Amino acid sequence: MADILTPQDPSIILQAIGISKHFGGVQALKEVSISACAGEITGLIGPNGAGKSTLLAVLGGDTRPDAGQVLLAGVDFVGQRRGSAAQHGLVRTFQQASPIPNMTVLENVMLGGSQRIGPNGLGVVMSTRRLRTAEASLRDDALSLLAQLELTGLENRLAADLSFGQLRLLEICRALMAQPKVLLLDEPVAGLNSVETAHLGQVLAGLVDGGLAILLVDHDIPFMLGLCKVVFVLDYGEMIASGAPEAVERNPLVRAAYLGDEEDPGLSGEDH
Amino acid sequence: MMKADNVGVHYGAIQAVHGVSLEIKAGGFVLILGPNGAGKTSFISALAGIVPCSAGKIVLDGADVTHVSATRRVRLGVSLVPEGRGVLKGLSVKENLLLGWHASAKERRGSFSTGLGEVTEIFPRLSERLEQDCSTLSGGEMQMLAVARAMLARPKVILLDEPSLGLAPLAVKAVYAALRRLSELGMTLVVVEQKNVPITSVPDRTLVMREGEVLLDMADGRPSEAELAELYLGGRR
Amino acid sequence: MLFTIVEGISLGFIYALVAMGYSLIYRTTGVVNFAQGAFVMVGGMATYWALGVMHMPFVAAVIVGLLITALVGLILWMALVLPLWKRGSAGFVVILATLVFGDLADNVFEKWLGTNPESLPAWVSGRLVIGSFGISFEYLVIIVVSLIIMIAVGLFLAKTSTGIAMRACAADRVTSQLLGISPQSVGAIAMVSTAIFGGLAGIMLAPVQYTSYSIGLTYGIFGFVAAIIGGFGSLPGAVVGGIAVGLIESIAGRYVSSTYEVVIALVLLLVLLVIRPAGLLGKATDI
Amino acid sequence: ACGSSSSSGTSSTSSSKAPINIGVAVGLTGYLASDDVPFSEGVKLAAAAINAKGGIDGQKVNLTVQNMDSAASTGVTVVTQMIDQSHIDVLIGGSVSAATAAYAPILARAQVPMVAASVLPTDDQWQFSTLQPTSETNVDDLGFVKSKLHLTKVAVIYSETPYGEGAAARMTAEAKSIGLKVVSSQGVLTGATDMTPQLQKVQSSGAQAIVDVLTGPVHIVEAKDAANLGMHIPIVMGQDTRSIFLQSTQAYPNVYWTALGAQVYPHNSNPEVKAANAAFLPIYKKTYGSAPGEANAARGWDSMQIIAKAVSASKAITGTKLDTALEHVSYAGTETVYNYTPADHTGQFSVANPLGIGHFVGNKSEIVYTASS
Amino acid sequence: MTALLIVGLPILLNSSFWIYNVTLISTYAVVVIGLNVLVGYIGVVSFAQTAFMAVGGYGVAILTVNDHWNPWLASVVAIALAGVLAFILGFPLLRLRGHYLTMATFALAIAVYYFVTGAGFTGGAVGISAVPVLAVGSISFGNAVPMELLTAGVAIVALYLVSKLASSHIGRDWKAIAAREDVAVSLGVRVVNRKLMAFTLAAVLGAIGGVLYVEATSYVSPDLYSTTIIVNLFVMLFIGGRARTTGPVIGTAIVLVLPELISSLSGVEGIVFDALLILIILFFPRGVVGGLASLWNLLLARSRRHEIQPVPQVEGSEVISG
Ligand SMILES: Nc1ncnc2c1ncn2[C@@H]1O[C@H](COP(=O)(O)OP(=O)(O)OP(=O)(O)O)[C@@H](O)[C@H]1O
Ligand SMILES: Nc1ncnc2c1ncn2[C@@H]1O[C@H](COP(=O)(O)OP(=O)(O)OP(=O)(O)O)[C@@H](O)[C@H]1O
Ligand SMILES: [Mg+2]
Ligand SMILES: [Mg+2]
Repeated sequence: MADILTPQDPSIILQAIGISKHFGGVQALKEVSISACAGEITGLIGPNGAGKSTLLAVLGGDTRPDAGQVLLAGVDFVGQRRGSAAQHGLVRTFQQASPIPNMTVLENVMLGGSQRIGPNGLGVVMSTRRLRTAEASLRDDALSLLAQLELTGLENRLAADLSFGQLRLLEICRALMAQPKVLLLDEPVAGLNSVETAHLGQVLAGLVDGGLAILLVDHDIPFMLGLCKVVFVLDYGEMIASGAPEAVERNPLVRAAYLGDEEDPGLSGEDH
Repeated sequence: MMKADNVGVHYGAIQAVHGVSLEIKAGGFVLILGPNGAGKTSFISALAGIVPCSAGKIVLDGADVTHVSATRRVRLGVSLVPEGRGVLKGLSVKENLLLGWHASAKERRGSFSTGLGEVTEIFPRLSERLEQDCSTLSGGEMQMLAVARAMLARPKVILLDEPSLGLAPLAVKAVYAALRRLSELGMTLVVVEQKNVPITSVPDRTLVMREGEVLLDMADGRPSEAELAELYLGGRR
Repeated sequence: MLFTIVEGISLGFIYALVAMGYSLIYRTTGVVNFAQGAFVMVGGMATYWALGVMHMPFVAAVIVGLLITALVGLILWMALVLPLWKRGSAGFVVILATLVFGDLADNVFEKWLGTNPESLPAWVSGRLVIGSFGISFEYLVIIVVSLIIMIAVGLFLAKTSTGIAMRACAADRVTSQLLGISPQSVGAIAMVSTAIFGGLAGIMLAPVQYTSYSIGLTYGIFGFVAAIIGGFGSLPGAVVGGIAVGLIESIAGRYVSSTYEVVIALVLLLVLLVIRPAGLLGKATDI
Repeated sequence: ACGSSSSSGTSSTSSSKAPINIGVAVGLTGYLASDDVPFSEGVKLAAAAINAKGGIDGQKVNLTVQNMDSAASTGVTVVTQMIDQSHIDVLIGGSVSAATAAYAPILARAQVPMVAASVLPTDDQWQFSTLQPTSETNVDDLGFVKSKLHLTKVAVIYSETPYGEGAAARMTAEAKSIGLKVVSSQGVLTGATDMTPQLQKVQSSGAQAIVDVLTGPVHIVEAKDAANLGMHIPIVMGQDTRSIFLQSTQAYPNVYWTALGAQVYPHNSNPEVKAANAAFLPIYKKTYGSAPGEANAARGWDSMQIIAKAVSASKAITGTKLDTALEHVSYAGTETVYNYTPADHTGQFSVANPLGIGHFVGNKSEIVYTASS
Repeated sequence: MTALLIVGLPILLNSSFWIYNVTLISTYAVVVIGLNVLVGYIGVVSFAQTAFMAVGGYGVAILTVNDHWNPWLASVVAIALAGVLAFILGFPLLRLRGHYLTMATFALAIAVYYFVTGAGFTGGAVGISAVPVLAVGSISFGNAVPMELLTAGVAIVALYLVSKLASSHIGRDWKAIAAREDVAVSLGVRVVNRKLMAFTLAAVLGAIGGVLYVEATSYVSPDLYSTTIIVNLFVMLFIGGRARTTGPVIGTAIVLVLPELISSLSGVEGIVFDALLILIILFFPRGVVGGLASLWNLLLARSRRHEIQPVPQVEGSEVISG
């Protein structure tokens, strides 16, 4: 059913083939295949409990699938050490916002760039020049990212004191700080208002222009359809459709399982 | 039946809510909108009693409940569906629902199985997951559980903090359809949202908040998407 | 061999009783209470006071002993854990506070009743003799009481709405408040019951060993080891863990070296944890 | 749970001489608290008695009691503090041998003599002991097993402390010389709460009696575990308090115990020792009633009296002079007669064994054997 | 500056008691500074610190007394041994989480305690005495003043080192691991590496403290590494203030000196000491240093609203309880 892009496509950077995963009696994913290309936003939608977050966890290397392969730039890293995904340039955000509560906003963002500096404990103790400049450039990058997502002014607040929406933005900042090749975003606009949603959309679009691949999960349909080049649809752990957004939106299976039958899903509609 | 009078909320030195007043009529439907950090959660939490008011007072059925604990307010008929769903790790879905049912005053609650039947009809997904540890539910499933749990408490006022958050379009419709039914049954609803949602009934009161203050207080209706964007944008520093 | 095993098991049940205390308070409040050992001491010493100093009848003395232990538990809750809890203190601060409280209890009882070890009379007399091997009925009492408590508490937590409410508190206090549960009183109930279990362990322990102001630490530690081995928070786990510790200790002591029995027991524990990082009956998600 | 101190003795009397500062380092808590608490009480009683008579030749006694928690590390801190802060002239040490060993070099460096109730680590001129050398105890216990119980195969159970390990070694050696055979020798950690493994090994070794060199609550554990194992052989217990012996006997009737001077009283074979007890025990009873620690208190009393004797002999309260005087003290105490010489810092080598073997019948204790009888 | 005063004053006053106390405080402070890296910053609640102290302490005692090594060489070898052991043991141990890790390290510490009590070459319960002292030329560290200067110097270096690390990107990783290990992993923080390094660093500092103590007292015995000491190390850290640079030193000083100050309360000083600790925990839940810091912040903000307590807020890494 799913018309996967051919693996030969050179712009494919992330590819998952035949992923299955079950929890006890729940088959969360059933032979799911998906791919994402550099310079594109790929969408993943589906009803609640369809297995989207589980798939992201598998792609991010946090959950080990029962079967299947995950290729990142051609390298299979299923079963590798935890965290190796990030070192290969794949970073994800969580569906439940996950700041480090006792660190400031700025520190949270700078944390994202941690692996850019490397271990170098000795350098720290000697306080080498190289390290100091690295740290300073990290700080500059972090501040400009915060500005980009309009969080300027909050950098010295403790992350624990932010509101829900602010946390989501912070989390995206932090992920970008790692300068990933692939970014997995789990419901980034849940909890953002329409203005911020639109703004974030622009930011993301700008990022992929720079060659990043984004795999996006969200329930905000206009947002998704407007941004994504390709959309995959999961239902009960199975891929029920994929392709261009317009085609997916018209797909009767998708309408039945996810969007509802009325023409206007009424998400941004007005009732009076 | 519930009244907030000049309510303020502080977190240490940060003031999140500046003197917000709101009168909620029995059986009414209040919608509170606002961008991030507007203080919506803080305000609704103060109504539920999980955050202390630093100023003003809260009256329920004519009695001052400003200093009544959240635990007692539940018995008095105020239920909150918190932001972030209040997941009780280690408890099954069914146990969650049982607690919700147990929280209601004896005279108001029917039998647990009837209540369970009602909510699983609205959220069939939950009936497939009754024995699952609720911390392993998907995000949307958790949200359904949280709403269902509050409904089982048969409150007089149900406060919902962004109930559509993370729900699939169909599920959002299901939740709002359910809320509408509750409203028709005479339950008072206070809903916090950021975006406009598919509400088929017209709220009899809409507040738009920003930076802890009320920007717009509108009776019988709500602002259009464009008006809302205007208000939010105007609020940005 | 058979005797060594039975001996290890009965010893294990003493640890199990203490381990269940740890698990109960943890399951219901999320608190790791290191004053658990102190309850064992208070139970034994307070009963000794009622019996040996005040010359009360046995049953009355046991009741008084348990009441005093419950009171100590309540004080611990009201004066120490609750204020820290309300403030949302990190778990480790609470642990430290309970540790210090345990030491304080030791010091108070040392001042009050002195440093002499004391015994309590047996609950039942006689020995069960089967063939060539025999064991005091007192050990059987410990086994039976522990099992009854385990089953009763387990059922209570799983089936009654109060039990479920208690577990809800451990998971998320704010949400449980929203469900009309008062974390304060749930915690108080949990702490007092834990205190009573600990006290009961101390009272049953005194006839087969002894009681003294300083007995708490040993049982606190080995009860904790048992709770961890079994899987922290699990009641059956506490019993399994207790038996495991008892068996390892008695078998190592008998067949390997009594000097190194504790070392052996602990090294085995380390190995076990490396193989099963969540204990015998714990789930990986509980970590 | 660290150091504590208290001072007793007053300076209000007319005496113009400087008081003698005596430090007392004892385990008021920890595994030997049941020995050291009464021990320190005995020291205090003696100091009070001496001061009530106007001091030692007019020199008041000023006590500084510090708790070292039965731990060597705390002992080092506490003794360092007493030397520097309280300027002690002499130290009375408690029964924790490891602690004695730990601070012995510090005292030697500061030239402060010590009279300890434990075994001594080295042959240092500054250290004296009031504890019966292990050989004494052993001969007594083994002699009892041999000549009273008429048994030949014994098991030795010892605590894993300097005292216990030393005693077990001596005992095994000496058993042979009196025609006994040690068939099993088992160590027990201090603070143990289970002794079944050791007792099982004893059982399977075919021992006809157990002789132990344990102290403290482990005695009770030993008796109860033996009862639970269904054992019947006699257990001859090492030095301890009456209360612990009584509780042990209640669990396991076949218990005999090593009785110290005050516990042997009034059956002491040496009339001088008997007289010393006759003087001391009423004083103890007056303050502590029927508290079970009289034997350890008596040793504390003796320690104080030995120092008093040395002070009045040398007219010195400090340093080498006092130390030399201690090396020549001869004193009939409640435990025994102490005849210190430069070569014998236990004072026991030339003295008849003062110990006895006790046994409880119901709540009444009786002395069933004395070595010299 | 303050450090200079604290170290210098006892010497000026010529109070051997205070010189000894500063030595003792510095010695334990080194151990607690190590513990702070683990418990305070990276959120690894390890009780194994006394085990590594024992490796240091017994290492130097055995190598010098039994094998007649030069004390300096023995010290370095003992400390290095502790580091290597920590590195090797860290691999399996650090896989464990939460209470289970705590328990495993606790087991390690008690096992070491019972082992040195039972073993022959460690001198059993008696321990080893007359450990040769360190010396440089004619300066013998057997004398109180040089020893005080040595230990204080080591403590200051350790303090500087750890504070430097804590304020760097490494410290940021530490805090992130403490609060949300999964998040740190997802951001590419080398969690295993960081934990292992922190564990080794703590062990080395523990061993240095162990060596210094034995060198200062010329004596080693099992009870230096008993459960009481383990608990005391934690009390020192928490009373002082976790994840605070100076917390370990202040805490160590309080725990070691407070008993002396109240030692005139004959008989009840244990009770009073515990009660004081409880009061500190209640009123300064983030330790004395943390408490003073937030008091200072409040003054700075001139806020009079601090009495309002918001919803239970994370006060630090939820290390142990959920
Ligand atoms: N540990 C687990 N144990 C049992 N079931 C689980 C576990 N984790 C996830 N599930 C189930 O797997 C299914 C897929 O969950 P997942 O979180 O991937 O859904 P989702 O598509 O992200 O949904 P949502 O849009 O609501 O976030 C759900 O039904 C969930 O209940
Ligand atoms: N516990 C807290 N401590 C300190 N400040 C807080 C705390 N909770 C919220 N705040 C601050 O109070 C303000 C209002 O927050 P609140 O959560 O009420 O906003 P909200 O309208 O619900 O936003 P959102 O739509 O993003 O959830 C924000 O600036 C936030 O940073
Ligand atoms: Mg999801
Ligand atoms: Mg909110």
